[in-house]
Amino acid sequence: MTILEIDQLRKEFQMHVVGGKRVVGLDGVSFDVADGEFLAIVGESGSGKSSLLKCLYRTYLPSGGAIRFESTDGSVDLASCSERRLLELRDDEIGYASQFLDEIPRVPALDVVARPLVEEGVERPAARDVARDLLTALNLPEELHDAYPATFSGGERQRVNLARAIAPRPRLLLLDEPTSALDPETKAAAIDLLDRYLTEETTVVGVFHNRDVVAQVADRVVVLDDAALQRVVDVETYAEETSSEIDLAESEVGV
Amino acid sequence: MTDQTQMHETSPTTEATDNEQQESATTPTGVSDLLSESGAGMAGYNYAYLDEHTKREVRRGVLKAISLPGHQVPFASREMPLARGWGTGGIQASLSLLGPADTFKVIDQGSDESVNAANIRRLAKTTADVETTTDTTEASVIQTRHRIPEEVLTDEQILVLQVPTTDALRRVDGSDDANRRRHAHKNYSKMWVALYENVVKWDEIQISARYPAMVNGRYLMDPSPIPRWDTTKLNDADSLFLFAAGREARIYAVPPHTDVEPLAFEDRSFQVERFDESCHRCGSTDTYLTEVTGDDGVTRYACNDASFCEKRAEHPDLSKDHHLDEDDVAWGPETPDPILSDETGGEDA
Amino acid sequence: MRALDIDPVHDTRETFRALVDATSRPGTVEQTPTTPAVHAVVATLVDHEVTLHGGGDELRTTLGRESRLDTAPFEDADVVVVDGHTDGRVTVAKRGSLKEPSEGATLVYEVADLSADTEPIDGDDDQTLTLAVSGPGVPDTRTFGVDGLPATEVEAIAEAQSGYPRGVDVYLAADDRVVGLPRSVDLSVASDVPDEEVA
Amino acid sequence: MSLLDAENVTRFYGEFEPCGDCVDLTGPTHGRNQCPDCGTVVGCADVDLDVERGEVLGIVGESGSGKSSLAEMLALDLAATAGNVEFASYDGNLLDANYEERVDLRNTNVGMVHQHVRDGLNLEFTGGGNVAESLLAAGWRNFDEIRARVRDLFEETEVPVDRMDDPTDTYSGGMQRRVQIAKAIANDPELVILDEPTTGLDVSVQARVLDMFRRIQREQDVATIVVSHDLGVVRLLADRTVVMRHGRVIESGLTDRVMEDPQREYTQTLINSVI
Repeated sequence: MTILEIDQLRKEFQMHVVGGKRVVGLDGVSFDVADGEFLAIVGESGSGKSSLLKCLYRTYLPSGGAIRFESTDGSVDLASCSERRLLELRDDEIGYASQFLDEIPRVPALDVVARPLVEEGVERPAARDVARDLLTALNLPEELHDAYPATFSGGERQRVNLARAIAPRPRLLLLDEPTSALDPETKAAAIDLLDRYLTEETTVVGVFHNRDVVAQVADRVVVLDDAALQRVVDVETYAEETSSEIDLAESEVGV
Repeated sequence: MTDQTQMHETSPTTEATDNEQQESATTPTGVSDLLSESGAGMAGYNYAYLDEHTKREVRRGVLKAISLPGHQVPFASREMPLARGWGTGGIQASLSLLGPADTFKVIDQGSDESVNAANIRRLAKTTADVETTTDTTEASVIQTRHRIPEEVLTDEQILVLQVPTTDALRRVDGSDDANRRRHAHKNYSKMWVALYENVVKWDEIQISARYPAMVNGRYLMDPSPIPRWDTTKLNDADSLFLFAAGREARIYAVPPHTDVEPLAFEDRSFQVERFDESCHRCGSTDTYLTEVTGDDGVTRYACNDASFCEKRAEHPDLSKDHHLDEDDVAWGPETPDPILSDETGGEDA
Repeated sequence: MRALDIDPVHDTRETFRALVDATSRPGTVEQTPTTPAVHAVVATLVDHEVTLHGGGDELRTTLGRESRLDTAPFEDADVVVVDGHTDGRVTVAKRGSLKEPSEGATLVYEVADLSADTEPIDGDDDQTLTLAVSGPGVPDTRTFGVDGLPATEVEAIAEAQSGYPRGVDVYLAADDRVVGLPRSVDLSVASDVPDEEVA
Repeated sequence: MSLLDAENVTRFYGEFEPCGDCVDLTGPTHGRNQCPDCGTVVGCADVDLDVERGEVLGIVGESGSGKSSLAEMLALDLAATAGNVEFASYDGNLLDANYEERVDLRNTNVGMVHQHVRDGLNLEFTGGGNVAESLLAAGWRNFDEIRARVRDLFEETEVPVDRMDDPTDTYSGGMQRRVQIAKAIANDPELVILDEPTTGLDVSVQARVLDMFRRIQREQDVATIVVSHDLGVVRLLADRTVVMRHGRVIESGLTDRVMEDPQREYTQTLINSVI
């Protein structure tokens, strides 16, 4: 069953500050995402990966096309539905982890991760237990659990961010390069956790740079190139196609 | 806090006296001067001293004040041959009321004998041809400063209180304009906060004189510097109470049979002063007592209402409603210890 | 005020005392020293500091001669003399402001008769209304009888007094008698009268 | 239905009779908010917005954008020149409410946290007394119950309870802001209005106040309007945001959308100049 149907999605930016210049971010992108699927979005820098993810979350306002999402209350077009409807969906069904943590300083890491669960109605101690488990699984040292993420390194903050995004197990989880700043060991732990903690109930659309990670977590791969959809392939095909390039890719990404 | 220190605090005499006497010293013309100038009686003066125009102004204010219980009605207060603070508002109200058929009594902090009380009494007697008395039960109009008599006032009597400060809210905000706005909209939360903080500090409301009270459920009223003891006498009384302030040019009123409720919390009720002793002169235990230091340097307690104290000294069993046909008229605080008065014995009034 | 046979000092003082009693004990019937009471009341209260509406020629001429007459339209007047009733216009009389409610008008109604006991006056029960007041100045409820005041006017007075503390203050005057109905009281018609205009 | 639905909210300032063209001659297209014909200052005009129960709406703009006028009108502190505001707890146009109704609404339905502490607190009173004032104004008359509620509110807003009987002018700026929040939420209002909630506070204190308020806002699900020139504040608190300039709303939308994909030139400039 299809949970997400992206149809001729278009995003154009008008840059008033540079004389009204128009920049095309996405140009007629269409693909479907199946329920429970883990879909990876890959492509060069500037190919439109983050724009696509932000259009799905409506952080970017799509300029054209449709994003049909099968919510528990029926089908809804994320590109055009009301903001209120979208806020409801964000509360109940759609999660998003940006690349960097955007949080109030002076909130302990454990509470940052527990917060979405508490807002869902989970008792605070239980929510903190889940948060502790997730952060431990992501190798965040225990002494940091009660510290403020504002003081953390990039990799530590990214772990907090990822834990917070997956904690409530949303029906649709949007991940924007969730492991980019992690060392290989933690990256492996993160991949393991995604696999273990998330169930069939969660559909994931994630932007990844690292082909290795894609090969380990994804079911299918959407390849973007210069704001357009290049192809959609299953992960085995993608792995085969790109195996010759892996060495090059690894050196690009770094750690 | 012991009763003794509290009582010292609650004595209304301490509050306004300094201020008033200071003012009197700066004013050359007093009643005595006036009366000595005029020689015997009313020659050269209007009946009741005030001209008719002034009286009409005061009278209109009085009637509006009665129509709006507790509301401070402005009036054009006149210069009087008394220093302001010596009751210029009260005397204007009294002189607007008094006629030859009236019997006038003047009390100054419980006493009929102070110079000020005597002067006011003389002014009324001389210019308005009234009888005067020191006996509360004989008076038709009583002008008073800081006290309500202990003997129950009747529906034939009018009590005129001299008021130095008209607005209860001035305790919490010095801006009269802001306070009038509060009265307009019955917005008394600031007063309530002051009471809350009072209880936080003392575990009970420690306001001595000028205890704020709601009149007819609408206006917060400053009952003038009467002790808390007297505040309950305003509630559902038979008599009319007029409050007049010359300096502030305001008149307000509590009609008979009007609800007057001292502000208090449900669980921190309004309380009157507590006295451990009885009056050293008449033995009363159900009257408001003040400290008196005798020539021997010993401090004792005595009735503040001197004229009733004299009656009690002669008739210890005299009740506060002895002059009424009906018994047990609600008047003032509950008698704290009824057994004690039984023991005193004595003849029936 | 000599023209009205009113002593300007003592009669007005006595009238004032009657008004003090009438206002502080609403519903009681008080005596004025001179007749008619409406003249006594106006002579006691009115001078150039307040504005007057209504009142007979004799009254106005006398006030004018003493430079005590400053007239105003009904809606703006401080003191309004009413002959019988206002046909409900009492509701548009000045009610004062919340900040200064005492600026509300004083209306003096000249009615046919007033009586403390509420039996029909002069055996003419078509005319007599029993009015009931309660509130400040009244222990429980007080009733009195009035002739020549329509029940509809009573309702209009009650309405003009309904926005307490804004409102009007009313005196009913007949012969040498006066009854005060300050705005602080609740006023109602206590008896059913044959007149059909009363519900 | 929305908790609050405002249409065409307009406020003029000035000594002169408005000429009738004031709205047409001002606003972002003219780059001014003072009418060139009659001198009337258009504080804000034709503002539409709505807030649902539990929602946080941000209003951003520079000083003079009209955001404070708007907030004061919605907080019932300022009379409007024109407009219609439907509010769940009020029957009729909220902007037409009389003084008594406004006082009632402010006591029970709408809490306000002022930018300037003196507008919101009586510094001579104790902190507890200031919070108690909300309860007393709403008719609480039992001292022990008031005391207990004030203590709870101090704990809720993370003000040391042992300071509740100290005069408010001995409190730090952050504590005073918290006391204002405690006072604003004391009667469980449906709507709280925060005017520049972090202005004048140290950076570290700002964050803690915001976090405290956000926790309370979510736990109690109280609708909130947060007015700020600080985009960071609005970003952290608001679900949706309106951007004001020259007295008009020039852009509105989901807060992250307004911040990351601003459509209007002014908004783009505003965002670019901060981030």
